[in-house]
Amino acid sequence: MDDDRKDLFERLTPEARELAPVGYRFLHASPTRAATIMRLVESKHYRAGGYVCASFRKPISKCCRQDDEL
Amino acid sequence: MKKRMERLDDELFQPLTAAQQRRITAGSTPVTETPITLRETFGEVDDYIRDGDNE
Amino acid sequence: MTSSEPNTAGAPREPVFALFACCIPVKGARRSVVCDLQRQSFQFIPNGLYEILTEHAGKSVAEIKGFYDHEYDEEIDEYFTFLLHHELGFWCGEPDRFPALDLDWETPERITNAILDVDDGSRHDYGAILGQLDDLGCKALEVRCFHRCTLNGLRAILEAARHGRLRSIDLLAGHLPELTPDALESLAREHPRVSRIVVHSAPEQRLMPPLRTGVTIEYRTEVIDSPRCCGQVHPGYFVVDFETFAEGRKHNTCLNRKLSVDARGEIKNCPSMTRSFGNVREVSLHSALAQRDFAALWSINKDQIAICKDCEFRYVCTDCRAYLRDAADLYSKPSKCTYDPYTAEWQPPADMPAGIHTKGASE
Amino acid sequence: MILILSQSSMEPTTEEVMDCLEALGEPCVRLNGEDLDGDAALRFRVEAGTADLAFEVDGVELPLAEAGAVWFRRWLHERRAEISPSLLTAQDNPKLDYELRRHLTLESRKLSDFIFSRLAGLPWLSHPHRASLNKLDTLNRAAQAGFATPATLVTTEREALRRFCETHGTVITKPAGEVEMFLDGERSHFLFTTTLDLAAVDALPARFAPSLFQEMVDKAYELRIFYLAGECHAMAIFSQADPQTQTDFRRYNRERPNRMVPYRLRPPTEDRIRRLMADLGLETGSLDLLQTRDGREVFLEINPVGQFGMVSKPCNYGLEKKVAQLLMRKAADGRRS
Repeated sequence: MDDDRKDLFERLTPEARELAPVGYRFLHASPTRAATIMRLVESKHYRAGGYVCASFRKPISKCCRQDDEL
Repeated sequence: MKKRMERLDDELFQPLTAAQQRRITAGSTPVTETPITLRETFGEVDDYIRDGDNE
Repeated sequence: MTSSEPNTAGAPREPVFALFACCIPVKGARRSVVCDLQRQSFQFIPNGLYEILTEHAGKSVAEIKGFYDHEYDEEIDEYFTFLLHHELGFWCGEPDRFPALDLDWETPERITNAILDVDDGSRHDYGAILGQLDDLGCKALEVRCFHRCTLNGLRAILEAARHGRLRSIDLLAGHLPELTPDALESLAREHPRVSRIVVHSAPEQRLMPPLRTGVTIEYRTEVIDSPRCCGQVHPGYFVVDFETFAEGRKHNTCLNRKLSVDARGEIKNCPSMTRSFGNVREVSLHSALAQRDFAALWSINKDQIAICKDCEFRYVCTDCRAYLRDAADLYSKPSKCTYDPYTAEWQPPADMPAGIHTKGASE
Repeated sequence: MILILSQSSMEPTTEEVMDCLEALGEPCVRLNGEDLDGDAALRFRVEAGTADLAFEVDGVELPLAEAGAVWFRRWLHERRAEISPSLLTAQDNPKLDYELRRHLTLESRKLSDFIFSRLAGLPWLSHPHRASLNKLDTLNRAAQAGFATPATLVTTEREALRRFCETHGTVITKPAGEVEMFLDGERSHFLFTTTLDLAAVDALPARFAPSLFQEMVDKAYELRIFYLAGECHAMAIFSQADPQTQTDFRRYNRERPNRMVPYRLRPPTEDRIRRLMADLGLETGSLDLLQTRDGREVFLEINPVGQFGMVSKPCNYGLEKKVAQLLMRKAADGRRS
């Protein structure tokens, strides 16, 4: 088993290991922080404390020239 | 009329250059994992819902 | 396995190649593309492969080779290897289980995106304008400051968006020394709605690495001091995603559900156009939107536009109806596009001095 | 008027349904679990035979009484007291600390249940008390409804597991309940579906805590079906090509995401789904099936509070609008009856 996966199970006490189903021996570890943090704002209209922001799917205006010319 | 079949290694079918492709738009960083899929897959079953038992 | 009766009636047929529904071929005059809407990319393919994927869809490789009297067996094998390598399709035993993607596009917002122009003469009531955009369901705004804009100037605009419905604000602002990367980064952190900041007329070109939230800050040397700079058409502005592709089938990919307020407060389809539907100080956005021909240009799709209708990029390119090759013909190609779909070549960019103003199409 | 029970953060689907309701001309009011936690001023009164419920936000009372139908989309993260840092200043007594937290959890559930009971007379879409299914019971009912289901074993005995493997070959183990994500500072541990071959079985101790095992079904692709009031909206997920997502598509491959495309179910499969959902008393939910290489559909599980954004967007099914329309029909039927 690569070290990532036996990590949490190894840290269980002997009693806990008896209580833990077999799946606990094969936990898959990965970084907690997602690649991109979500941008959350408040929106009174939606009564949302964590309204998810995201860039618009297409350009709204197109004022920049192509890069390789500059 | 049957179409003549060109070879894929022809210059015509090579991808655009990186500079050309560099997207200046919002779509520049393709969002392969939208907040919806991330949140919905893992937030699928919150505790209240999972407990369900109303002893 | 407690199995029920076998699901496939009779032995599964010999698998045939099927494109994934999100991978859609688009034919151009000289070459075609396969648009991968899920992975937001496209691949060039010969028109011969386009023919195979459309007219011979659902046939086995042997049948296809036979149709071409085995003149192109090698090319055909090369094609399918290419398609599988890019995961654009799969060997499918039951093609009728996999319908095409429904490209009917719908969205509840009456306005999906807006442009607000600002120059040193503007006297906008940001609260009023953004409040009305909220009522129309607008979720994406681009604010273009053609003048050299201070941090406080930007902050005043962003404050008006607090608590609202906007999900994305793109800022374009003229360079001032105070607009340092750190200052703009903290502005973006203070207002998470900000998706992108572009500083024009900067002393040097500089693209900052995206923040952890994906927000990008960029400095560009080019001067963007009026709406006349808009209308650029090049691969940097291509968008390969389901919504834009589907919207592009029956709508104009730039103007559809767009509302603009120019630097003087005139309500327009786009600030580069001369037709005004009233000034925002006297007329509400709702009443401007309600005027019969406000949405007239919304339905001009690429298949109706000369030359664009033969271009393989037509569903990934966002259109421009303000600057046209023939200003008198509403259906002529965008003037700032340098691509020729008949030879598949990009002409060297004719340097359009920003001064030349082609009359707005709908004058 | 539609009442939406939701959470205040990271709910694009809730907001899109609200947009659809607005576009269709139906007012709605959103009540979040966090309104029990201070986002609103709360006043429940039970006096002289009448009980009334009031939530006030910025001095304005939420018009709950006008609601004609309720959509149970989400509620609150009930164990938030349990996962917050210690409640005691001196962290000297973890057991006492846990008792306090557990009580806070149960208190907030009781108040939530009171709110739900006050809304019992209205038509609901999804319901908190039917929002958690038992995986094993559902497997059994699915087989009765005519589905092929994977052989499943829950045991504490390695020998029983070995015999099970000898008949079914490689097996998988997965939680009896839900996929769990354990936050561990910079790392998270996921209890995904995991495969076990005979060697892995032999490496287990002779006895272990009750664990769930299933035969591993050789799949061509997975089917995720969002069921809504009799209609099935199916999507195929090609997770097979990618070793990372082979056993569980939730183990996302960010560079080349699995292919997700619309799928047309065979009529007999749709009938089975309708029978099963009726048997479970569910008007909506997400079903996970597998399509085997030799063309058979195998039932895996159902999630009663089905996520539909994941199916709606890639397939362009417009499920947000369909949910809004269903809620409006329920409110209209409610007014007539």
